[in-house]
Amino acid sequence: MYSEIVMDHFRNPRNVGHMENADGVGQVGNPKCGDIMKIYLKIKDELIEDVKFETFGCGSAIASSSMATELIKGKSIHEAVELTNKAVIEALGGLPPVKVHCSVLAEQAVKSALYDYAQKTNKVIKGLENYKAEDDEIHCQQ
Amino acid sequence: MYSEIVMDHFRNPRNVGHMENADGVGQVGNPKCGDIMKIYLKIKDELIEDVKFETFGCGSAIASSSMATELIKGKSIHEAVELTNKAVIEALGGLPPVKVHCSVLAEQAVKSALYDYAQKTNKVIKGLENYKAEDDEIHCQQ
Amino acid sequence: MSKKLYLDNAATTRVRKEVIDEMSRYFDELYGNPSSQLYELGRKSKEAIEKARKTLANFLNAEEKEIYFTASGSESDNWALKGVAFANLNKGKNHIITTKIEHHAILHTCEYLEKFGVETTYLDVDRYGLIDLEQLKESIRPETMLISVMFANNEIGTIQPIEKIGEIAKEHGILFHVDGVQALGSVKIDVNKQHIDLLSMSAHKIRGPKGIGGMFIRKGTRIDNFVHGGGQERGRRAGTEGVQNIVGFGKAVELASQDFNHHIERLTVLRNRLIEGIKNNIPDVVLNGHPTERLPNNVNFSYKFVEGESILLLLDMEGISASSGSACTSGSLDPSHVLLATGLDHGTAHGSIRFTISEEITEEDIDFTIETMKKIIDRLRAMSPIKNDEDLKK
Amino acid sequence: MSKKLYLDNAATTRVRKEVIDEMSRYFDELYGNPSSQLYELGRKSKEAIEKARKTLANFLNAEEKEIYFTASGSESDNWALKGVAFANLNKGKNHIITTKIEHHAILHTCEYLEKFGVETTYLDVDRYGLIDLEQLKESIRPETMLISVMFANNEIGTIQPIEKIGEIAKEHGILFHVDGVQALGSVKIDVNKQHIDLLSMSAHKIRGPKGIGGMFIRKGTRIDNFVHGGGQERGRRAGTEGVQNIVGFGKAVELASQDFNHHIERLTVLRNRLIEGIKNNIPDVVLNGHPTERLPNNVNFSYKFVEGESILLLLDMEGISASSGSACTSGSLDPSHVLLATGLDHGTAHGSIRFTISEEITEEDIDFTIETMKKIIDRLRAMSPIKNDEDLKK
Ligand SMILES: Cc1ncc(COP(=O)(O)O)c(C=O)c1O
Ligand SMILES: Cc1ncc(COP(=O)(O)O)c(C=O)c1O
Repeated sequence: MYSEIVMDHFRNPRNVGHMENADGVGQVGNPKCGDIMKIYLKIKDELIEDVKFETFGCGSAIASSSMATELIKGKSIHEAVELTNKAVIEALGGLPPVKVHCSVLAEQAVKSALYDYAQKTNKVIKGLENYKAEDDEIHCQQ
Repeated sequence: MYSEIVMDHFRNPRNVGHMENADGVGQVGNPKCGDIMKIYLKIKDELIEDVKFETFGCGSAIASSSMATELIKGKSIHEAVELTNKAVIEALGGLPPVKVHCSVLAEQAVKSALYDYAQKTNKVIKGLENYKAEDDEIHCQQ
Repeated sequence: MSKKLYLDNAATTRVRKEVIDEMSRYFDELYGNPSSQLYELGRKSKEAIEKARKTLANFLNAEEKEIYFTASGSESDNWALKGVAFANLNKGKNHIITTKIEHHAILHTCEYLEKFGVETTYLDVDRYGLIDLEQLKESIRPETMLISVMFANNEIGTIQPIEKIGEIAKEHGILFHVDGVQALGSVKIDVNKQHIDLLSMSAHKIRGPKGIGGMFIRKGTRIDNFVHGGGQERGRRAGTEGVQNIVGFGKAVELASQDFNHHIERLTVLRNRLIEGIKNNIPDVVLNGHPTERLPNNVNFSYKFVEGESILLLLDMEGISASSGSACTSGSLDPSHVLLATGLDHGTAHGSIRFTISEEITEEDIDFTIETMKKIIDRLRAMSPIKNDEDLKK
Repeated sequence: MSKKLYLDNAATTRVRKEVIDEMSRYFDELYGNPSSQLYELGRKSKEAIEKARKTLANFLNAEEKEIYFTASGSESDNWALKGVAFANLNKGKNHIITTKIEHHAILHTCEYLEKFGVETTYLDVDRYGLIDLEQLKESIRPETMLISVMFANNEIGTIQPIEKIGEIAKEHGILFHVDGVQALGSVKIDVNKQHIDLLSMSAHKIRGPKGIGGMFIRKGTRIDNFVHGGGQERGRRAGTEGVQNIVGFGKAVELASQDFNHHIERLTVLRNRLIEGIKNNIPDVVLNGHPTERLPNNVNFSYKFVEGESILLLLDMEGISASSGSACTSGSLDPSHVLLATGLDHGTAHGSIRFTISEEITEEDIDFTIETMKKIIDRLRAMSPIKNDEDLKK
């Protein structure tokens, strides 16, 4: 059901783990829905020097997190904010329709971490001006 | 579905055929129901010297006719009139429930032939006093 | 007699060697549940099902997602009728049009649906078993939700003008169900060209395994599920799939599609040889069904003055398996409703025998059958008190 | 890793060699249609079916004429509910009592029946999955026509007090249907002692073939047919019988009955070893289902802070097939309705894994499974942003 790339990222997730003293941290999803993604960013001169993730979720959630971190690592925060779930899906070689929400979550986790960084540093990142951290309301999407 | 005896009488029917100058002839059933039995009797001194049958019908109809003729051959007309369909079924080693009517038809054919004989010879056979030749009304029984 | 001649291929068929081979891995090797997509074994089962689905779709000119697997032709028929009825009843639609010569899976379902307020019109057929398109048109009401006509009849083999019926249904915006159980593999089916919305199929009639059916449902068709439960068959038909049987069905259809034209031509020649042989060698016979618009494997005659069950028993003794339209063979009161619908009298109907051949049958087999029938009919007629048409009418 | 460990025997089972052997003659040798009683080939098929029917009847302490073959456990469930409902609706009976933890074949059928005016009460279960007999009694109405309770649950293995439920049903003159699909072969079923009126079964759960189900219907039960048509199954279930599948079902039941007690004892030991092993080696786990009133082959734990699909994928990579109650594995929104009904929170329910063993499993396999699970859970927990119960509750 999963592409080779998804399975590779699930088996060998890139950038997995906790990060101390992250410059930005974002967490989206909730246990009720069965998916939580947490993304940690180390940012220097608006460049994402390092990124880590922790994910509670299914195979495609883990793979999406892994892929998302790969896609933004080394990018500037302005490039990173433009990461879409579509880009994640494409990079993964596709996702089953019922798993598309995992890629959405990955996009949101990245945005949320960037927003956290922007808040902490009083920066404005274009595209995040009106960003609202997801409230904890349950809206398990499909 | 049929017993060995039924199959034997179907395969090698006894007393099958037409009889010229029969002393009594009885025919029951009709094409609509899929069963017609005709029985011919040769009677001398109230003894059934010979008997023949012709049957249009299924395997058990043919076997029942054959068995019925065997059961009355050589008997007196008073014994013959007491032939029941039960006796035919027993002698055949049983009939499937849906085929019981074949044995009834055989009993009726015998009675009808005996009645014909009684009418022609102005005899009274005990048990046939009130016999009514089956009218041709259709009442395919099961 | 030593050879066994199986001439009842409309009842069921001998599973093909290639079909058995194809199925064999799906018992104790690839035994996963197709719903278990998270491990290899489950995925393999699912793939096998989807392959079979594709084969069927291609064969019918349908889309894969329009093909569903059921347990039998009967289940498909039930699903089509009950599914459409229950989905449309509250829309003010309560009328079905079908024919007098349908399989019992249709007729008894229509009867049952009466208790839910469904009304059914049963179209007549002519002496060849063909319906009258004018009567069909006249039967259409504003409440008509479904026209259900069998592609080819299982007893007399008559093939209906399905495309024309489909056009009429389409013109009136009425769903069109076709019982294709006997037609599959013997007649070209194209659900689009023939405007078919629902099509019933069964594997065991085309040398696949028993207990597996199929259904084409045109996408967008308003129809309730019939078996509710798990998400199998895209949520349309619950129950763990008979994977091995579906695989066998797919293989049988694949084989049928491969030598489709040749198969039909060859059977037609043999069928005609049998028809001519019986006509020319046995007096007082009536061919049932249409002389040309008939299944390539079907030969059905009535033999006057004799009864079908006796013929079958004697045939069995000669190693020939066939079937009959006599009431006696079914344990019912009346002979075949199909034969009666063609106008045959009861007496004659009782003496009808159906031979349905397969590709395993040879010319010699046909000739042996003709010879054997001649002997049997002679023998039974000699025993019969009915000697002429007058007697028959009594 | 090289060995393949199939631990999803509640989903389906590997067909036994003896079953395959028994079936093998019914494809191209004894391929007759059981309805064709006038020739040898048909009679043999019929005999084979009746032999299987007898095996099932004996196993359940039922009469042969109370056993019917269907295409699946799901069809049996549908037949029981719809058949009873449609036969009783016009008698002023419109109420069914069932439980919150039934299989979807029951739950979705009840939902569907709403549109025909049927009302359903869904009984709660406690944290072990047991229903409350008092709640059952209180739910009974004058209009109640059917109580339907599964013998043993497919996810958590909990076995209900069927005999007591049967007594209550009997006292009130209400029909009692039992979904016995998971119980068959694992729990002693005696339809008379347990006052069961209708029982659903499925062959593929007890190492028989897929696509064949069974149903016990107590004689005299008021129930409509579900599949209408030909006279198969004494006129109660139409469709040419899947003879080979029925033969396989019969053989599987025969084998199950032969070493019934030994089988259960052996599985119970292995099951307990697996339960203890997981409890003792992996922290933060919750056993789902009843500690003792559970199927001898079922082990179901929730592993906190991790999600089931990931576990399954990693298990698959180690050659182990299992199943999960996570929504992610089913493509649905919520995790298993069964786990939620036992009061488990969503977060924990997402991390549940079911192992269901078979007689082919050894002690070593069990130990390998425990070890593998420990590694997998450690690994996934290391990746998880949830580290404690507080996080889980957010
Ligand atoms: C308790 C229960 N009922 C019904 C079913 C349905 O049986 P089948 O898969 O044969 O349709 C299953 C199995 O999936 C089951 O576990
Ligand atoms: C025309 C027709 N429809 C339906 C059926 C029923 O199919 P099945 O035997 O698979 O239930 C048959 C075969 O008996 C048939 O000939």
